[in-house]
Amino acid sequence: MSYTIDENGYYGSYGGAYIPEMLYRNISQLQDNYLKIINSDAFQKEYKQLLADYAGRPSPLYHARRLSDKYGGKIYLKREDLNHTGSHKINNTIGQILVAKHMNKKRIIAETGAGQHGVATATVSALMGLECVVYMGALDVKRQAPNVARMKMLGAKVITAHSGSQTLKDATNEAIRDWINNPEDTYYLIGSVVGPHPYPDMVARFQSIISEEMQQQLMEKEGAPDPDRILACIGGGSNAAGAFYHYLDNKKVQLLAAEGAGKGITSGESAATSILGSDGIIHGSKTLLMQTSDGQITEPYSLSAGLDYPGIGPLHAHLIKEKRLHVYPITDIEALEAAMELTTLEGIIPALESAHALAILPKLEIRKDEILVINLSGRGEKDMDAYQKYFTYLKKHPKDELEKSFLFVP
Amino acid sequence: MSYTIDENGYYGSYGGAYIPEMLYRNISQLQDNYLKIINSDAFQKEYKQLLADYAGRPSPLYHARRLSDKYGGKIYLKREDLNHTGSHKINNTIGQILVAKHMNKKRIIAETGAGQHGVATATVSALMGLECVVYMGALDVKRQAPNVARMKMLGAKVITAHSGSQTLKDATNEAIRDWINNPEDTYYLIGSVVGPHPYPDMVARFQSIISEEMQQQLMEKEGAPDPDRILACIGGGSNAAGAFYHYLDNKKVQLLAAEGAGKGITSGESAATSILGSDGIIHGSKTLLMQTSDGQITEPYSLSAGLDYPGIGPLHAHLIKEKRLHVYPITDIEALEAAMELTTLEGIIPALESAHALAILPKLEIRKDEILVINLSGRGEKDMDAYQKYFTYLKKHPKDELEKSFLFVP
Amino acid sequence: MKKITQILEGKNLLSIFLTAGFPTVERTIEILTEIEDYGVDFVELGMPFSDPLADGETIQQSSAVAIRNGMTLATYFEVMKIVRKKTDLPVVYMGYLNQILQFGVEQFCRKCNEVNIECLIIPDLPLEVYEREFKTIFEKHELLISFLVTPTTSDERILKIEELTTGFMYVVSSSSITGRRGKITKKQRAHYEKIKAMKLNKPTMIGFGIHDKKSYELACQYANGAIIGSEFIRYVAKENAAYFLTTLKA
Amino acid sequence: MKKITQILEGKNLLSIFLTAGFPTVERTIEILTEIEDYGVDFVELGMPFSDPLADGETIQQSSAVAIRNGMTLATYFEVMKIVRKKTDLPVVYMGYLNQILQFGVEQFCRKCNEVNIECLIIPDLPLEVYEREFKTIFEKHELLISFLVTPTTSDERILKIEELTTGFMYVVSSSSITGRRGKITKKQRAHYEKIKAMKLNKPTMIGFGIHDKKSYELACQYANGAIIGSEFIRYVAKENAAYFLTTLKA
Ligand SMILES: Cc1ncc(COP(=O)(O)O)c(C=O)c1O
Ligand SMILES: Cc1ncc(COP(=O)(O)O)c(C=O)c1O
Repeated sequence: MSYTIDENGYYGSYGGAYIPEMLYRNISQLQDNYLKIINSDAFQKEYKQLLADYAGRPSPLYHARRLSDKYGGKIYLKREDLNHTGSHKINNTIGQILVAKHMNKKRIIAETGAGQHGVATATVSALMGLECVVYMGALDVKRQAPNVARMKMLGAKVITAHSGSQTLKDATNEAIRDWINNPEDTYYLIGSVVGPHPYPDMVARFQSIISEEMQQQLMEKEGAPDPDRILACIGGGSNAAGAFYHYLDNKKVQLLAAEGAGKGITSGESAATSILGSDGIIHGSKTLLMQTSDGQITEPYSLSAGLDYPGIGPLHAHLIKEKRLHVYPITDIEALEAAMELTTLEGIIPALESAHALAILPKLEIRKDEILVINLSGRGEKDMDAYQKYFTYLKKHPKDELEKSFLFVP
Repeated sequence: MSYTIDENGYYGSYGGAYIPEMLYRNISQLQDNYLKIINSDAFQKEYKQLLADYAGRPSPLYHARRLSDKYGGKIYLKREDLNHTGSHKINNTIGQILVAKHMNKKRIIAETGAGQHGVATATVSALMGLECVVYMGALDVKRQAPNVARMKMLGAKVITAHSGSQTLKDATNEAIRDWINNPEDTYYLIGSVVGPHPYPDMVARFQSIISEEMQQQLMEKEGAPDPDRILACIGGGSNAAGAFYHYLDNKKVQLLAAEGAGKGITSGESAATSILGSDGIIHGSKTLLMQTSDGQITEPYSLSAGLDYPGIGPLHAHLIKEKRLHVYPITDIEALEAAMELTTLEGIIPALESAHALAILPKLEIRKDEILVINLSGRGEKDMDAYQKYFTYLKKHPKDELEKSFLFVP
Repeated sequence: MKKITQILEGKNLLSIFLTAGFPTVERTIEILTEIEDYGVDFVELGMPFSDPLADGETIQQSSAVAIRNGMTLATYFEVMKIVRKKTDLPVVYMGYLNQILQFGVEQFCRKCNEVNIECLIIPDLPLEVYEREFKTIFEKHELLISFLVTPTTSDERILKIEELTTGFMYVVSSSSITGRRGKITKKQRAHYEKIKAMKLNKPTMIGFGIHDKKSYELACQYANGAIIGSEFIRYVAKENAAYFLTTLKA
Repeated sequence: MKKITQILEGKNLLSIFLTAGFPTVERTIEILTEIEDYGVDFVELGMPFSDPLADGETIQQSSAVAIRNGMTLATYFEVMKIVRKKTDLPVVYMGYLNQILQFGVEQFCRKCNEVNIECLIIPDLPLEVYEREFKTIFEKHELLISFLVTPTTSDERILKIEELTTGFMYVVSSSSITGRRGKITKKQRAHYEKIKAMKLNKPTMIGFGIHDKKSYELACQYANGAIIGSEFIRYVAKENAAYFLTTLKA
């Protein structure tokens, strides 16, 4: 069993490149060249240097004592929240902007949900002096306003997608359409392990620095590179892919992921792809996705813009099928609670996405001598609005424990 | 000539502890014990570990190529913006919270201007499970709203100071009054190199990690530990003190600082202490401060909440007197322009405070082979409101070059 | 020989694209039964998809309306059944791959046979995947397939597409999604000329951006005919489709 | 012997604190000239400061008003000049160090002598700095000095303060800034008792939080008298100061 892509870009039966002919040339150029480019010494040198000096890597592996005291075991947080621009997304955008430069592209486009990938893309575009256009769903423009302001200041043009659920899925559609319309000079800088081959593999490679560092850091701190479990959230799945990457073939390490269950998996308002999804094609990739019996893609819901996506990367679909990965659906409220908890116990305000990974903890039985690593994919500044609203709600309704999920309107 | 304090806590003629008797016991306890505590092995181990794993140190020394291309020389940015909570302030709060714990204090109070010190204090208080109260001027509560939300989520109580100019000076007054009212269990965690001895020295020591790392990083990158010039902004002066610390006695390294000139040094609305100030006493320390001929402290003004302070740390007053430090008054508009420039050239949105340091660049003649280090004290998320307003203003008034400082109303 | 194949031997062909279920299911049936009278040689009947990657706003919006009207693949075939009672106008199926997969490829093919759909266009089914996974089954059910050729398609690849094409080669007029209007540019014309000069062995139809008599006639000089999609739908929306068709060959 | 020194030998002394220039300069002059008639033994006349660290809201606000009224150290001495034409009531200077530094210490001392200010309270001038830098010059000008003693002041330090005190020992009633109201607590009483038990060789006055007859009389049991500050200012603000003073010794 292997968890790497085959020569056609499939993880088992998932992946591939289901793209219209208009994208064929760009995609096949990328397929043919990405490994050559990123494995070159010149590339690796520049990439590693920017990761270190610009993005601030390595990100620390922090032993969260008070969180460990509460849940048992020894809980480490992989601090992607400390990266430049505030999330793991920068690992990938630094990689891909260098690929774009190697391919002589002059214009960068991207989709974004939480805005973190948009900010990270606008950031590296500014760094390289390239034009940048970011597509973002209208709902996300509203709920992640601080990131919209950042993108604009960075010189990016932010185009609002008004179709569908006005979230990440629709922003991605618009970005793909832009690429169709601009086949010559434009590079599409995808933000997660989704989309047509080679994106899932390329993005996973750029994010694999997370588990590469984890191995070294655990070696230093614990004398052995393997934790017992790794926890991460999954929107498209890039931070999880990065956190799992070097452990995929190492079965002793359990892999756990959180997905956005919104108001609950039976509520009709969720983004719990692993449970509600079935095989299909979304954004050029065969994978698990939420869809009607007739094959229309369902409009997802999660309070967390970065998880509000009806699909999942093909690697993760494969891992789930092979039972290598266990996925926990996490509701909005569970995530909000977990965010509050990390904040008051450890003084770290997590991104709402990352809070989903934290919210797995209360669902686990943890042995005393166990080592867990939670990939803290981003910081929570962009989510202060939602946090403040929940905070205010809790102050007013301290007793409504069971009703919260219905009563709290963000 | 020496730039360290004497046995009474003075840098030359500046410093000391001009405090009411009500604070005597607490201050003298601190004076008698701080060096013993912070020089102990146990303390250093915990401090260094938290700096690394929690705050994310070392902060990178980033060679800003496009900025260097524009201004000449080789410009490095010391990336304090990448620290946990987004500025250099965390270096000091980690140090002092450990001091507070060693002294068995249960309650932490702090003043804050930009909110970065307040957030950093609320953060370490949460980490240690200690009660935290932060005083903040009413104007700053308004203009740095994102940080107020963060402090509250971190469990801190934010108390608005309505007196005076409703800024940092007044918040500091209120914090000192709180300490007078709570002499037993409370630790006053000052955020800059200001206040009565031993605070200026203690805070400078905790921030000195900045120049300690700079020496090592320059050694690695340039083969020699000394830059030609170091640039930093000064509110109270802690990030500058940290950036200068290990170079103070090394005269080959020029030290440059920026202070908030608001609408201009002759406008009556500024915080340019080095130019407009004279010797006096503020917040328990003899130093340079802006005051009337009658000894009333002037209400300062800078768009940047962190620089909006009528005093300056006694170390800096001494360095200025000894001509070891050259200070540049930087107007709001100059700082805003510098912030826009760094953002679009390097993909880094600086804090408005740090932007003042960047704004020194156009005022310098820079030799080609020169090495400059700019201490990028914090990130700009907290300032997006001001940046957006300026951005919008510029779009509407592209021609008003000379009039900007009068017409732009933040 | 299939009827569509016969027709594709002709010249100055006029084909229109229509979103099934837009603006209503009834209207789709009406249009399909009447359209032959307006000189339309064959129709591409689009199965509406929630996320049509290659389509511009007009088709996106017509698809959203059609889905809201309850259009499913099952309904699609019901519509065709009714239509087939009245006309044997050639209808080409156009739709994204996901819905075919959900419906089941085998069953999809059988249903196409039942309602005499002879040819398919599946924009997100690339040549290579077709060859590897779908060719055999489509051939078994005698379903023809048409592939897109775009300005970015290399000559080598055009030849490969020619080889695999069993319906017609859908020459995409410019590098863009559907629905762009505006004059046909020099660049587009060069693209037309290049395709013509290749003297391909399969019928060619030019589509994307054909929106009036002029652009239609120009396309006909270089290919067997042209396909009008978004513009036709705009007229359908305005309830003015019949008038529009009369202007094309006037 | 200075007049203030004579008075401080007494018992049940009543002193009030007044912000110079509050609510107006004229009113300050009036109060100072009339107050002896209400049984006040001496006055602390506060020089308003922009940033009075040890003071609560009442004194902060009265200071802000006074500064707005144009009160400067020069005006302060002018006020005293006028007052001195009508009364030789002992007036203690109370103010923060910064203003004295700006005015010039020498000149400040001379001015105090001119208007017969015999004693100083400078809350942010610590004992050690006084000894090192100010003792000689104050002594040269025969200015007395009073230091604060708080509940957190150690016994050893109290003895040192006793030694350096030339005016009186200002016993701060509780660990707090000025202006707190509320009943005198057990803890405060214990602090009073401790101070009394030390049988100090210098006069003592209790201040901070003394706000009515009861708290005043209690303080008098343990010290030479008491100082009323914020509460007096509140009554001044309400133009009811005379009435308030009559209630204290009624
Ligand atoms: C902080 C953070 N975490 C996680 C995600 C989800 O993306 P992915 O699953 O690709 O890591 C996002 C997406 O925006 C994000 O901003
Ligand atoms: C980012 C940043 N830089 C600089 C300062 C100024 O403080 P200091 O002069 O102590 O470094 C502040 C204060 O809030 C700040 O937040």
